[in-house]
Amino acid sequence: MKKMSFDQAIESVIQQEMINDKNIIVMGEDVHTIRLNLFIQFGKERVISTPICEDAFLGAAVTAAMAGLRPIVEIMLVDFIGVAMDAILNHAAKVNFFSGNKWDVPLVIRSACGGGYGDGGQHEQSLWGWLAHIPGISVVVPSNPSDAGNLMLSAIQMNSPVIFLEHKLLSDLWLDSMAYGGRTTVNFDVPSAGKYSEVPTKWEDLLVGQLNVVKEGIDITLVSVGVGVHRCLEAAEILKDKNISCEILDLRWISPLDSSNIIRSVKKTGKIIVVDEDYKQFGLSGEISAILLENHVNFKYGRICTEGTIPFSRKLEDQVLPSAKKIVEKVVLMFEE
Amino acid sequence: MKKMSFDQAIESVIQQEMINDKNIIVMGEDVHTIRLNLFIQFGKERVISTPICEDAFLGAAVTAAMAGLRPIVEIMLVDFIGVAMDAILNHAAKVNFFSGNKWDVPLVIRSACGGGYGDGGQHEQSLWGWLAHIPGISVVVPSNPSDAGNLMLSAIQMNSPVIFLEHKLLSDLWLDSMAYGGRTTVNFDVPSAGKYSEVPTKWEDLLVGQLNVVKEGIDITLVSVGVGVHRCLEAAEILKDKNISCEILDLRWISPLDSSNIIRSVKKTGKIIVVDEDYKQFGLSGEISAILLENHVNFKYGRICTEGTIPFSRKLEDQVLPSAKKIVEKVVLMFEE
Amino acid sequence: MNNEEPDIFALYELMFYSRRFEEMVQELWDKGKIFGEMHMSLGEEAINAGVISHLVEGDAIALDHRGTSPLIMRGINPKKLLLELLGHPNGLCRGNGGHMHLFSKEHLVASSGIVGASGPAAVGFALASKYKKKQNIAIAFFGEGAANQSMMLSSLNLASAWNLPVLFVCKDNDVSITTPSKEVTGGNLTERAKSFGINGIELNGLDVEFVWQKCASIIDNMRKTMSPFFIVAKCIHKEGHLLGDSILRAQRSTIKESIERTGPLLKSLTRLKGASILKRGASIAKIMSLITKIGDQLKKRNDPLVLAKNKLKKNNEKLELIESKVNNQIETLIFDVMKTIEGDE
Amino acid sequence: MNNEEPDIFALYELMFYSRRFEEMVQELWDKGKIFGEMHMSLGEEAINAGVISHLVEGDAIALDHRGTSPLIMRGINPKKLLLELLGHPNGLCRGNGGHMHLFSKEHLVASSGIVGASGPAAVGFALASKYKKKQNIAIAFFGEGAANQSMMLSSLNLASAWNLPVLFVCKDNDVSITTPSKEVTGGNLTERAKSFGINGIELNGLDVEFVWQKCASIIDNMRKTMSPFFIVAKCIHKEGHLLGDSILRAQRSTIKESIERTGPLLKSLTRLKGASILKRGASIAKIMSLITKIGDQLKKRNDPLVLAKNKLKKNNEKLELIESKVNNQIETLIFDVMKTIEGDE
Ligand SMILES: Cc1ncc(C[n+]2csc(CCOP(=O)(O)OP(=O)(O)O)c2C)c(N)n1
Ligand SMILES: Cc1ncc(C[n+]2csc(CCOP(=O)(O)OP(=O)(O)O)c2C)c(N)n1
Ligand SMILES: [Mg+2]
Ligand SMILES: [Mg+2]
Repeated sequence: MKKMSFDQAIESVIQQEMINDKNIIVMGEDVHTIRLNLFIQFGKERVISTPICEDAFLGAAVTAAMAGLRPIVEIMLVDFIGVAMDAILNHAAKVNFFSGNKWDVPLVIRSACGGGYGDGGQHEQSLWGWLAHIPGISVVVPSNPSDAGNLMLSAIQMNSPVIFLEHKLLSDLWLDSMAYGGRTTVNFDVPSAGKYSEVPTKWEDLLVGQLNVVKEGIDITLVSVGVGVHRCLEAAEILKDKNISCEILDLRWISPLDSSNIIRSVKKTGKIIVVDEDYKQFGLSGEISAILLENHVNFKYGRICTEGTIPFSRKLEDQVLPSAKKIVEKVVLMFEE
Repeated sequence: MKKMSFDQAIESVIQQEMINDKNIIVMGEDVHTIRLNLFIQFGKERVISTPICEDAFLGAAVTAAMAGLRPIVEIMLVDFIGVAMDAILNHAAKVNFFSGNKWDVPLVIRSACGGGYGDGGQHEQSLWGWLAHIPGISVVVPSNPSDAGNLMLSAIQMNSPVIFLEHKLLSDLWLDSMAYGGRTTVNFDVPSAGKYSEVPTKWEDLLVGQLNVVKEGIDITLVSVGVGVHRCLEAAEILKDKNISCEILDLRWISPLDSSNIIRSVKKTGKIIVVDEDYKQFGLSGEISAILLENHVNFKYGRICTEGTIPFSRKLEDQVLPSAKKIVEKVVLMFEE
Repeated sequence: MNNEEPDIFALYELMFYSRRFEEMVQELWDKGKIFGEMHMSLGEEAINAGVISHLVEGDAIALDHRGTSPLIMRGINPKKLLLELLGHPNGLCRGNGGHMHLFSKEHLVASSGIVGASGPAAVGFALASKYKKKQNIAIAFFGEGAANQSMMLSSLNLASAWNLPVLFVCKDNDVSITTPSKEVTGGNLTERAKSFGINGIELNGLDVEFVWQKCASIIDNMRKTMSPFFIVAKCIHKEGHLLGDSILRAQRSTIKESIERTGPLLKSLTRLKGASILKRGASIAKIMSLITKIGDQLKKRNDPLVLAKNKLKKNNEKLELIESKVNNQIETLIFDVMKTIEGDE
Repeated sequence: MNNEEPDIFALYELMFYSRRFEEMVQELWDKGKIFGEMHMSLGEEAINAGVISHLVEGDAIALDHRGTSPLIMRGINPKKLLLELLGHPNGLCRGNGGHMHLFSKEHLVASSGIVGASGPAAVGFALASKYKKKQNIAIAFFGEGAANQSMMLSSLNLASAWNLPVLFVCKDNDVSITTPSKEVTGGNLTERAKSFGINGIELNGLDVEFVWQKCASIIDNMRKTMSPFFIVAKCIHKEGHLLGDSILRAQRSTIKESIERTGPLLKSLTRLKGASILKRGASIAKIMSLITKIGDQLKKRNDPLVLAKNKLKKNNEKLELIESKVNNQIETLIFDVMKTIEGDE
């Protein structure tokens, strides 16, 4: 089977779709170098480097989409999305509804997210649960090359706005440019299967909002996205030795959320731990618990999330981000209760 | 006892504190007329009308606060906060942490919020649960004049950023200027005790993060904020006739959330319904369920929230916003299950 | 198109229709049939007509909170528009949008209640047009207050750097809600546009003939060069910021009401602590002058319809014909709309 | 202060200290002792020194992502700064902030990694200063790329409309990351400032003496009038955008590496569908010229330290004394810091 890196997979889909559909354009800061291959293949009319004004160019992309283009807009890091928030909250997310469902906004917003490489609290946020609070947009977070490609295909083909978040630990491009920079003296906890692994021979438009059961199990359900999925896998290996069988769900879509498959799994295991690199409060982890309760599931619940602003110091950072170790401890504790 | 309107209560506290502390300034669009009394009493140096550029003037307020002022910044409607989101997400909320907890940002952000008067989806959002996702800021939502005054006092005296949200149905100023406009031909479901009622003779700095048990009860806990609290009270009256005794919690603070008092109440009643005018998903209602589960409470759970973009049509709007009727139905259903 | 003469009767008809339509809206609002805020275009019809009558199919418009009149002039079905303002399911946006969130896909018209958002929106429309190698332009309508909004400023930069056919139309009524824009605006708006590399002019936005003529060559040229342009056009808002404007209410109020209104004012004037009495006097003076100023602006001689009508008086017969035609249309419309609404009840 | 002559030896010492400090940071970064991104001020020392040496107590600075050198020059404890970059609990911000989020309350210095945020930040500092009736000014440091950020533009308006003592210092190295700023910038930056009502000049930011002199009168005047000013100062970035800059790596790479890098390039050149081969050639040419251009800029003759040193050669002895003093300080510092760190382990 073919293998690809996370970045290559995404690029390969965008390339394929840009050939298929002339209305797809790529916009963002430095895309002529960040997406060098696309730039060379499709030229500066379709791979458009912007000035640094996220509010204005994302706002422009919304109407460009309304006028028939299908923009893929890059907000380098999701942390910078605050600058462009009005375009998302009050425009991209609402135009279809406001127009009486007559006008679509086929827009993909691509951003790098996540921490674990020492860049500090304004550059390592996840924010997916935050973004998903806004009705009218979808939020998707792939955890491996195959999903990354397939999900980008789904995102591109949707007629409504999708925020597509790429964890930096999975992305060669971002990790190389922001953290390694040609040196071999640092090392980060990069999940290798998330960074480089098998991809399908043909990209397939994955069902919108469908989670992936990464590993079946019977004792407890671990729910996560992005790098967190790999932390769960690592923890599950350790827990196997303690005779605890974990079921691991990779949500892929934060919004829409695959409620029925979460419910199905937790009905089976009776226990759930949400592993979420986004901030704990008022986010993904809470939403999942509410959905289970609304559906009358009986279960034990725990969550491992980022609880405050992410510190710069690697040591401190490791203490605040979810890790396999924390997952193991929490699971064991839950079984002791 | 003295009675005041919701707006008067807030203004009275700000006036008192501006006399006490010369470092307090008021900033925002049109504050020379919107806060006419303060403008006349304190002059244009302290009540500063801004151009329409929320990102820039809120960003400026953050450093003004760092340099020793105590700005009360008005973002007219909370819907417009998207424009200024970076200043909140990456600056106001993070400076204290980034500085190693050495530098405070004593900043109050005041915004009108909420719907029920026919202004449409870009002008009637609540967003409190969304804002509370961000670590490093507090979010407060008073439901009556007495709390409004006391909580504004607490907000002003805190040394960290507070977002202070005023529901338009409680505010004469906003309702008069945006909806009534001198006509007597429209009517909105304004909770009278929320709009105008008794206030203490001396404003007291309420404990940060402490909820208010508005009504004690034994059968079910209703949790809400702002106008929602009054909807709960109305529902409780009806439910009394059905022999259901509701305990009603007015959170007042979304963040920090008064977990222990929520837990205490639900341990007693074994049932909770969250009534939240903010969007349902990934917000306040989910967070409350997670906290209860984390604390091993056994309970039935339901929520009544706004599920999508708020429609302009009054008829449709009434269908999507929480109401006493919806609460009664949901409670009854929960007792039938 | 450059040398064409404006059909001033046609322009007057557009303006008059818009005026009558909005007066009807105002009545419905007064009667409580329309909820929430309502911002009128009364007083800026000359700008709207002078710009919009040059548009062709495929041109796009990004609107701010004063969208009714531009939509009418652009040819949106007035019944659908009115039903929308009334929150009816057969409205332009099925009652979902309402007066600040009006959209028509077939006309490429988008609105936003977020001040300044029409800048980036027009840039996006223009980008799509240029990308598709069309000769269509995009209009951004906004107020002089919005000209200070951050994203509006950088949309000037985008339009210039990408050389996009955006016509920025700043409707300058000197005030945003109650803030005299001069007091919060550094420098000069056309200079700003120029400093971003965009050509700009100031216009008297009360004179429809003049606006039309200027825009004829501007827009003609834009289609050829597919590049941006910036207009600041002076205008007024006859009903103040929105229907029920509290400053206008103060201005219009009877003596009893004005005592009620000045009561609290005097209280804050004499409260013990705070700024010096001198300063307080200055503040009061400022507010009073604001009230007077806004009231003054709204004198008849500043009404673009009165101005246009004066020019047309030589052919009074035709004028009357137009007016009665429009009045009939409006009457039919309101009758029709009311029937639709009552049909539901 | 206007007529004062610059103490060019003192300026050189500031610059040299900053240079040596950053070189040490670079080494630590290369060794993997510092994580994440690292943006250097190497090449903009003349601007930093020429501006900052005029500051007095109570003046404030809003920094962008290149904060190390300004902090050093402003007198922040270098040991604390270095410990912060190393993520140490005794660091300036207890290891919470890191290199893009450096804060010193006592010096009124705030940083932000959000491009353009230093504009509003400086406005807020200046507002507080003016409100408190001080004569202190606030500096906004930012790049020419940030000059297009929306909030930066409206912070010009705020500073002008409120007449606040903000010195906007745009460090213009022609490029933001890999985007030639000319290609995304409409008009001209000093013209922009002027159109907002702010006086502005362009400076050669490589010549510290010149920058110092110009700033002497500018800042002096700002303290008197308490009003804003705008500077665009040309500079370079010797290490590209950040340490490990991939374009510089491409430029510096051996043949083997460059084949590895051009491999994918050639692939996208010859992929079947997409733009015409001619267009693709143009794209490649653009990238190649970018690489060369960025490399070219970094020639020695553009190094502000080399420039300053040339002027000082007449007094070589004093120069050597300064350099060896600084070298000693840096050595002591690194020794001290390493001891602190190892002490923990
Ligand atoms: C981002 C944002 N901030 C504030 C408002 C509130 N608001 C609505 S209209 C308006 C004034 C706009 O002034 P101007 O642009 O001059 O337009 P005018 O109303 O005078 O036509 C303001 C502040 C808003 N809708 N959006
Ligand atoms: C809002 C935001 N957008 C994008 C970035 C990513 N970014 C960091 S530095 C930079 C380039 C800044 O260019 P310029 O202002 O010219 O400064 P220089 O790096 O050249 O000194 C960009 C785009 C960011 N940090 N913040
Ligand atoms: Mg105006
Ligand atoms: Mg630069």
